[in-house]
Amino acid sequence: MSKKDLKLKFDELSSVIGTFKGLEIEVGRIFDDEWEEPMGPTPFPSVGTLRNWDRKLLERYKPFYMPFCDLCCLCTFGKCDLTGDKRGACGIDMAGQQSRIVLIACCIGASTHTAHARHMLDHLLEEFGRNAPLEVALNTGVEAPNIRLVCGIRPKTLRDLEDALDYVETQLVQLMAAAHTGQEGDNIDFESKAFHAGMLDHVAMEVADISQISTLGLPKGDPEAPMTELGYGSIDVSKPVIMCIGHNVLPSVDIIDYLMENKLFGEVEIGGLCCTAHDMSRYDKRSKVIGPISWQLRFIRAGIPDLIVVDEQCLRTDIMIEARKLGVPVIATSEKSCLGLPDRTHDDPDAIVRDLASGAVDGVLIIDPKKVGEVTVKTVLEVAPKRAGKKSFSLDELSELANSCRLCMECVRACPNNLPIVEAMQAAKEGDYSPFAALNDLCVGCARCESACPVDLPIISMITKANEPANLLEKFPMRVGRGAIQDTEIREVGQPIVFGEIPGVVAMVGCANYPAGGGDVARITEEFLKRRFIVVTSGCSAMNIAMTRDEEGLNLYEKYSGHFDAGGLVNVGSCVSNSHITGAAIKIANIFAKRNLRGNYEEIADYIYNRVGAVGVAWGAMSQKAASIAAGCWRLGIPVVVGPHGAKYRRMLLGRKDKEEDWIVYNARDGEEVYVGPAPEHLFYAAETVEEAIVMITKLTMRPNDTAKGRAVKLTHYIDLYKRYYGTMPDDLHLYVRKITDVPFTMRDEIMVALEEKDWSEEKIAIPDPTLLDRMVRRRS
Amino acid sequence: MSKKDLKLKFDELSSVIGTFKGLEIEVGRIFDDEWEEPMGPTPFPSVGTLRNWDRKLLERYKPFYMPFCDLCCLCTFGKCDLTGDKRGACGIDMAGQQSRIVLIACCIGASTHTAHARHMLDHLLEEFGRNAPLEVALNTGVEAPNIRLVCGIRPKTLRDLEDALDYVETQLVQLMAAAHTGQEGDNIDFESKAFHAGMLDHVAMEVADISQISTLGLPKGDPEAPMTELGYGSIDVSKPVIMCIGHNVLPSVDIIDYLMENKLFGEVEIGGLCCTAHDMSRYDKRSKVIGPISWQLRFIRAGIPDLIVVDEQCLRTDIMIEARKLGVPVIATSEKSCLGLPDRTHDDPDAIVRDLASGAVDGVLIIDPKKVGEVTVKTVLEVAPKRAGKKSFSLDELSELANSCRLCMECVRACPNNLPIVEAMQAAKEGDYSPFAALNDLCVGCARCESACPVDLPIISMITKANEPANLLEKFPMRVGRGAIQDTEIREVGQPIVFGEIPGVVAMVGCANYPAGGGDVARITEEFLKRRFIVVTSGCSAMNIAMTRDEEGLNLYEKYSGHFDAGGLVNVGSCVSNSHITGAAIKIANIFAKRNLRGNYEEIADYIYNRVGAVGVAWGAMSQKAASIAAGCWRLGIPVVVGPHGAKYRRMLLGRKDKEEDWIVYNARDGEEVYVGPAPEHLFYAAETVEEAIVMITKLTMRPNDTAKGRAVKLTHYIDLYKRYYGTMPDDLHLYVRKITDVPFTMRDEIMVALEEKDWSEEKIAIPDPTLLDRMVRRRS
Amino acid sequence: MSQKMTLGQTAEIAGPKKAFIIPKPEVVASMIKRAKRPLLVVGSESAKTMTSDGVLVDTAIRLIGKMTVAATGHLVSEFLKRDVQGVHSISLMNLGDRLRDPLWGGFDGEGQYDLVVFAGFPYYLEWLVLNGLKSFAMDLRTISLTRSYQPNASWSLGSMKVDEWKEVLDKIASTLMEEN
Amino acid sequence: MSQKMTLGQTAEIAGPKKAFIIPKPEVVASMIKRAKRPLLVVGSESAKTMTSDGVLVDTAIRLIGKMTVAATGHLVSEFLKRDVQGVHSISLMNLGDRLRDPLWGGFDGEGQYDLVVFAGFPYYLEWLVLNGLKSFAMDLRTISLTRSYQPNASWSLGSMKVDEWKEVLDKIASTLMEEN
Ligand code: SF4
Ligand code: SF4
Ligand code: SF4
Ligand code: SF4
Ligand code: SF4
Ligand code: SF4
Ligand code: SF4
Ligand code: SF4
Repeated sequence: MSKKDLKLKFDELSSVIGTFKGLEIEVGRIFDDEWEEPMGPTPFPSVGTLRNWDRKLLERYKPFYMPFCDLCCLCTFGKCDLTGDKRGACGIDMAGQQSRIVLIACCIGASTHTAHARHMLDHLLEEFGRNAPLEVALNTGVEAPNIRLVCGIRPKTLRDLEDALDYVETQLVQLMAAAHTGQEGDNIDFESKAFHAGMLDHVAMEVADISQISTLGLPKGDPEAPMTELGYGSIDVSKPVIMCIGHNVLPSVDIIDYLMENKLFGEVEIGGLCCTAHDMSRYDKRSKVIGPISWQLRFIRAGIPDLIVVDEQCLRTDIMIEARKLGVPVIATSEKSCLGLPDRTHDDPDAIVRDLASGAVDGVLIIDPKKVGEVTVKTVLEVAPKRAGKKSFSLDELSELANSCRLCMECVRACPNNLPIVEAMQAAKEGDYSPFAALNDLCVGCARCESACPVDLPIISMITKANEPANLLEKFPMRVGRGAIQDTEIREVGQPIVFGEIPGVVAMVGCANYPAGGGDVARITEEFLKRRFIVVTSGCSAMNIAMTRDEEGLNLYEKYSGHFDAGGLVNVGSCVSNSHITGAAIKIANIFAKRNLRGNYEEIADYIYNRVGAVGVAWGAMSQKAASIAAGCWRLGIPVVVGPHGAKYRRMLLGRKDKEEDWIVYNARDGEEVYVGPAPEHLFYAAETVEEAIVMITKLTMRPNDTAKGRAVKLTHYIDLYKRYYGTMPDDLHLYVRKITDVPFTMRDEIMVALEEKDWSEEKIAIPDPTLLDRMVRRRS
Repeated sequence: MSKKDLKLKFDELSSVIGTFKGLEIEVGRIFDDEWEEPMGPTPFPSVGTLRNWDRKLLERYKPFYMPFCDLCCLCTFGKCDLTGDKRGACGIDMAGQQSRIVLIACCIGASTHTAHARHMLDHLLEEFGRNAPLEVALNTGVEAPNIRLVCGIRPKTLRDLEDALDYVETQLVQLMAAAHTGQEGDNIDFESKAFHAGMLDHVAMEVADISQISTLGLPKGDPEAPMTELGYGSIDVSKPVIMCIGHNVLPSVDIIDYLMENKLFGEVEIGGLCCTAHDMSRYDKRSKVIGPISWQLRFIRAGIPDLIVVDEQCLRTDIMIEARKLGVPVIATSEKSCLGLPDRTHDDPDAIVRDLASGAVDGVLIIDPKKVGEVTVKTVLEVAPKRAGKKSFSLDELSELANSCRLCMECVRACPNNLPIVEAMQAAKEGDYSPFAALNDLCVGCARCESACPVDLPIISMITKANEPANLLEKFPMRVGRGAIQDTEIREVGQPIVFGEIPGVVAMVGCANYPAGGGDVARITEEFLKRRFIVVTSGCSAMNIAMTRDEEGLNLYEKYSGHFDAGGLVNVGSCVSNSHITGAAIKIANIFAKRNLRGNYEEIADYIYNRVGAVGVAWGAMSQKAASIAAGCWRLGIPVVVGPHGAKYRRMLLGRKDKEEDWIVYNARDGEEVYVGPAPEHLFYAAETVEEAIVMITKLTMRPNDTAKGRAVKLTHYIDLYKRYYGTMPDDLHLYVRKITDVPFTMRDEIMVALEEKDWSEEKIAIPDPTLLDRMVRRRS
Repeated sequence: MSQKMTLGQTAEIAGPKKAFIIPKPEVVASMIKRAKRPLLVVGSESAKTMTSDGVLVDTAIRLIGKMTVAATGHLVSEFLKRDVQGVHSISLMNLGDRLRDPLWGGFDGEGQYDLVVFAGFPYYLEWLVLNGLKSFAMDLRTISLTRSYQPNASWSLGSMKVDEWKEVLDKIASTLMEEN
Repeated sequence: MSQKMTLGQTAEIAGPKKAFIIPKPEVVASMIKRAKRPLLVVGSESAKTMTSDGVLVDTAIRLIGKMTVAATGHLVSEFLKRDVQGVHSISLMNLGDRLRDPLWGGFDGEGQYDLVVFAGFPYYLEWLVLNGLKSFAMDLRTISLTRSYQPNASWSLGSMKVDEWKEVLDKIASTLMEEN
């Protein structure tokens, strides 16, 4: 009934509030008296609590709006034209409207993880009890850095996580409310609210991931987490194939358990797409990872799955149509994604199996994961033999199909990346399928081309078919998501990161909406691994990283260790594991620098911003979740770089390195306000090319607190990469070389020439104990 | 820290879960063992719990989508063209996308009230304590029908309301999550989720209103609630004028309290706009109601307010710009609407007053209502004398202004109602201001015309000025919001309503986005009052109803009683008071028909749908709140009629009276499935004209359970109105006359002719004990 | 610097599918003539929209017989006031709902219409209903005779001045009245 | 039945303010000539976009001296490979951000540009940046030389075939090269 159902019964209870007889009370929260850390100033911050901090950041990094639409249609006063200096009927202007949409997107994103966390937690509480301990990572005391920091509580059991979620839900509703027509009037306030949503998102993700890690036996921060297999080739198509798509592993866990209990694991293949795949492989490395979101259609079209189980988030909404075409039954398992299917949660499993296997229904909704497990396995065993041999068309038919192409270009116009589909059609007409095959790596699998095609050509199937031989061999190792970073690892790398000797922590995260294929993600990753940055990764990006091999046939997971250390490639796991990435930054401030975490958001964010050279990279960022995850990074002072499609997030947060007055900090030692140079230059940045991105990421790792040695290391990488890609020296070195000791020795001469051209002198840029917070000044001079 | 801060200390506690020493626990909930009503099947329903019920309704009332945009731009895969049979990059189609936007709108709407309720409740808990009793209405035991029905709990104190809000917040986050890119794939499932949001909204509204009624001394369901004054003319401009805009009365309460405590009430005028005005007048009838949302700009432009206090919701987002122009300081009081102002919550009040009065700052943000009270009053007393004499331009200047008009028509194109602004300009050039004055009643005050004008003519000011003499005299009585309907009233009218002898309950609610002025609302209202329907009203509509007088100078509040009875005009109050309207319908099922409420949603909705002739009318519905309020009505089986702008809500829920198979119900007496005719014909309906609306509202009051006498009464009104406006007999009488006894005696002949034309016969339409729920069948024949 | 919209309200921005502009009145007339089941729908503003026949209601009256005529809102009363029978009364919402149903029998039970001509509506309301039909009644052809461009119709008049519009309308009606 | 968009990607639907279509190449040339501080910005696709000069980079090189030339992404390397100096390197985001600042001094510190010509970008990215400038740099005139219509510029080419576009581009460059 109530979600908090632990009751105590008393015959008589006397307390400060009076005497009660025959009373039942429910325990809301058992307080933890043992945490010696004093409470910081902002536990459970409300919408406005951190507004001043946000405004400091947004003053430096002013939003540059690129409206994705000129109109607003959110209420019946509209549509309103907001171009130029026009205002809507509610009084809003273009900047306000764009930031309002950003807020809505971030709320949807954060809600998605929060709802996921709530569902996960409710289920695990039921299964494992309120007092199931949180065991998140080996050698780790700081189990939940985001929760400690934001909420000011230290969760010890599953139950304690409810406090964090209650808070997040309350705040998200406040934020959604602020998006109502006619209310907030200031775009910077909307941006601040979007930051708030982002911060909440990291708390929610943390709840989701640490609860599943603690109870389901996922790796506990193990750098040597096992390898799993990824790709079409990893699936043994001679067995019945279950394909699980989505982001919530619970139904898949019960499928795996059912397979185990019934000793069927060897008989049935189970593979996942998107984050469910990550979490399945964390649960059992024998489950296969098929690929990122962009592979959904291709994999289905290839005719491989015999049954599809969908949970939530990042599903194609047309999955029923695709599955129907191929006679593949679908089991939906989440109230959030019912797909119009009949709710069979309360039916007899065998009756459901019968209906699915006979084709009497093409899909069912089953909310109970246990029942999903049983029905899925039983159904696939019945369905697979019947489907055997069902194939898509042959290569010969491909040219026939191509022959019906009218060369009308509608497909190319609809393609988000303008891929040369028509050229491929023309070649295919003449039997040359290589141009089609070449599209395989570039296509994001969105099917807009097919939708636009007047003769309904199955363009994705054609691409897949043309590349079939290569596809079927595709099989790559990937280290399964390890979860959090251990406290001991933080202790080791804290100093080199803060002093700049490890040049930076680069987080390769986010979706698969790449401008030119997933290979770019592997390319960026390798560049930084070779340079001994720490690279952390998650989600679709972690998969795409696996999918490139070097000449020796090795991929990056094989070549680099899974340790959170220089040159380590750390797959944390699914989207919700992103909380461990911000968590690591927070832990550096806490464990290495001994800053208090508890309800102490501003100080920690100020620390990270000025000292920890972490940069997020979401090259194919697509979703509202990516928007809110990024917003959570910004509030913590972590810049984020996205690919060109990321400009559709409607605004970038850009610093002006040419404005000296924008880069003043307090010196915490004496309160003096000093110029520290434009580091980091931007907070949110869309790069036009991979090369531009690599150089910008490198530059964004610079922080005011870098030691001379650290700055020199960072400048070395920056200059080296800039020269390689731009063919010349950067023109802003005078903003980053503070003292002569910052100059990398090997590049001394050319740097000095560049500096002289800019009238550089040593006095301009300070190396203080930097802070944006007046109150962090220890002593006034 | 935690919002639930009642702690109990124990030296030692032994319980089922173990023995604790030195423990502090927080009481989550004290269970109510006394409620003898058994728990129904669906307490705290989750997203999918009532899906089957929704699908029954949506099967009858299929959404007819009218896309407000052909594209989707919600993620970086977009924009996607969704016209025709195209799908977006996530696989969504046009119906899915439109319903997804509807879901987002309803979530924003419900979040707005939920956030409001949370803010209100947190504040009142702090002020009045957890155990403050809920005293909602005189002669009333069912204090919270929506909460009882949905949550299955019976709240007794403020604290109990938190359980309801916790639940609503959790669910809203689930719903927002479902709007994420690539997930739900079925438009009917999106619609069902929108219904869920609507249901949650009514719970949240109820929390907000019953908590303020119980603690702040608002009228407790008093039919004789006092009259207040409404209109420009109600303000004594010789005094300093405070204008409060928004929807959350807390800051205004503290302003009034401060005025009282300092014996200043007579010295200062305080007036409100929008729902804050309602709630201020409920708190103290001496505070004035200026008008609905559409009057914001006009009233400010008239130069009347000396200080503006804004809280939340339905503010113009350009309020700072308008206030700045006139040198009127602004105090923002909500984290949801910070307007970019400096946060002075923690500053010395006198320092703030000094800065505002001197003009050093043009506005401040103060989150603490007490401090708002003090600062507001002190500031207005300082500011008003300085502003004295500040006027807008004179009538002469009006023609000068008009002279600079280029007659370019941009304003008319931008005007949502295509008002003849250019004609007014032309006349004004020649000194005839009457066409301008005539716009006063038609203009919704949106300022889109001004925004579009290339020479920046202050068109709204010109309209206001031309009508100034009339405006300044405008002063109307309005009965202040009485809150809930008393149980005793329900007991009296339950039977006549269910049997159809009171022809219907018409709820005139919602915003002021009228197609042709607010007079239409008064006109509709009077039509139904004259016919002895019960008319309930709230929000902006309740104000517009006040603003029309008959030849004797009386308005409807003067002519009709405030009783919930035939011919009564019941102003329930502000937007959150809308929960009392659904509450009344629920109470009819409970108190009159003795159906259990507790967690028994489907049965009660089924009851209301088949028996209670209630219709919601939101002639000027504008906002996301209106969308979710309406959705809450639909799920309860209450149809809603909107004005033509309401079509921008993107879809109507339309029945097909020509399809007999759509109107089959179970007869609860014997389980037989019988045809009952298309009653009510539609669930959501946009009327093109007022006349069409009046007739449709009348028709929608018909329900399958009407007695012959009741149906005859309803048909009388329907036919009478139809003939008056359409000039002929309705052509669908054969669908509504079940037996000859249904035929109104006075119209017998012409009806029989009409029926004969349609081959009507008595056997076709049944009069069962109607239900859509299989399980309500008592005995199978 | 940039081009302003010159075509009606700013709300009219349409999506990728946009109405053809009717090149000349005769084209409308011949589309109607060629249609198997053409329907003219006149809206609530028809009683106050001036045409060369008086108001739009009067123009619609001329066309009865050439096509099925329906009136929305309570507009049928205007026809009845003029003692004109044979005009079907249906609300705009009900009409939109039925036009998207391929199985609807029409007013005479003979089947769905293949061409629907709209006139006399508030701009935004027509815009919305036409957009519902554009996506959900893809086989239906729609013509808007509104004085401002209606992008969501299959065919629309361009925006024009009052007098010009009156002429165009008259020409359409006259052409229709001619023997084939 | 209805008209299809024929102008580039479906994403291009613009709002109420829409680019004028450049009637002929000479118009662009003369706008540039008349501008006080014209800027040409070439984007990352300029290295693989064929023109009559080779690729777009080569065409841009012809124009150095006639206007300030900037290259975004890492495109400057293409100029340096050809031993061409004098091209400014700036990222597209930084450029957009500075163009909306009336106080920006430009590459030479002499003040904001009054006319910016864009070429060589991914369609959607140019669309977005131009839309940022449309609303937030209202005094700036922008010209898009992309082969598909760019509605958010002040002036844009209409969509055209590759060969036609090459000619138009060449004509613009040639006209600019002529003595005034
Ligand atoms: S924001 Fe997107 S959905 Fe809205 S009008 Fe623009 S393109 Fe259409
Ligand atoms: S904001 Fe989005 S949904 Fe609204 S009109 Fe624009 S594109 Fe359409
Ligand atoms: S929210 Fe504002 S800008 Fe948007 S449609 Fe409504 S009135 Fe217009
Ligand atoms: S599926 Fe691939 S080829 Fe088709 S539009 Fe999408 S990205 Fe382009
Ligand atoms: S849209 Fe279809 S027919 Fe047209 S070019 Fe593309 S594949 Fe060929
Ligand atoms: S949510 Fe779907 S339809 Fe909308 S922009 Fe993204 S991919 Fe396209
Ligand atoms: S303010 Fe009045 S006249 Fe101006 S556009 Fe709005 S409704 Fe029309
Ligand atoms: S937009 Fe301004 S100038 Fe143009 S007609 Fe209207 S009032 Fe006159």
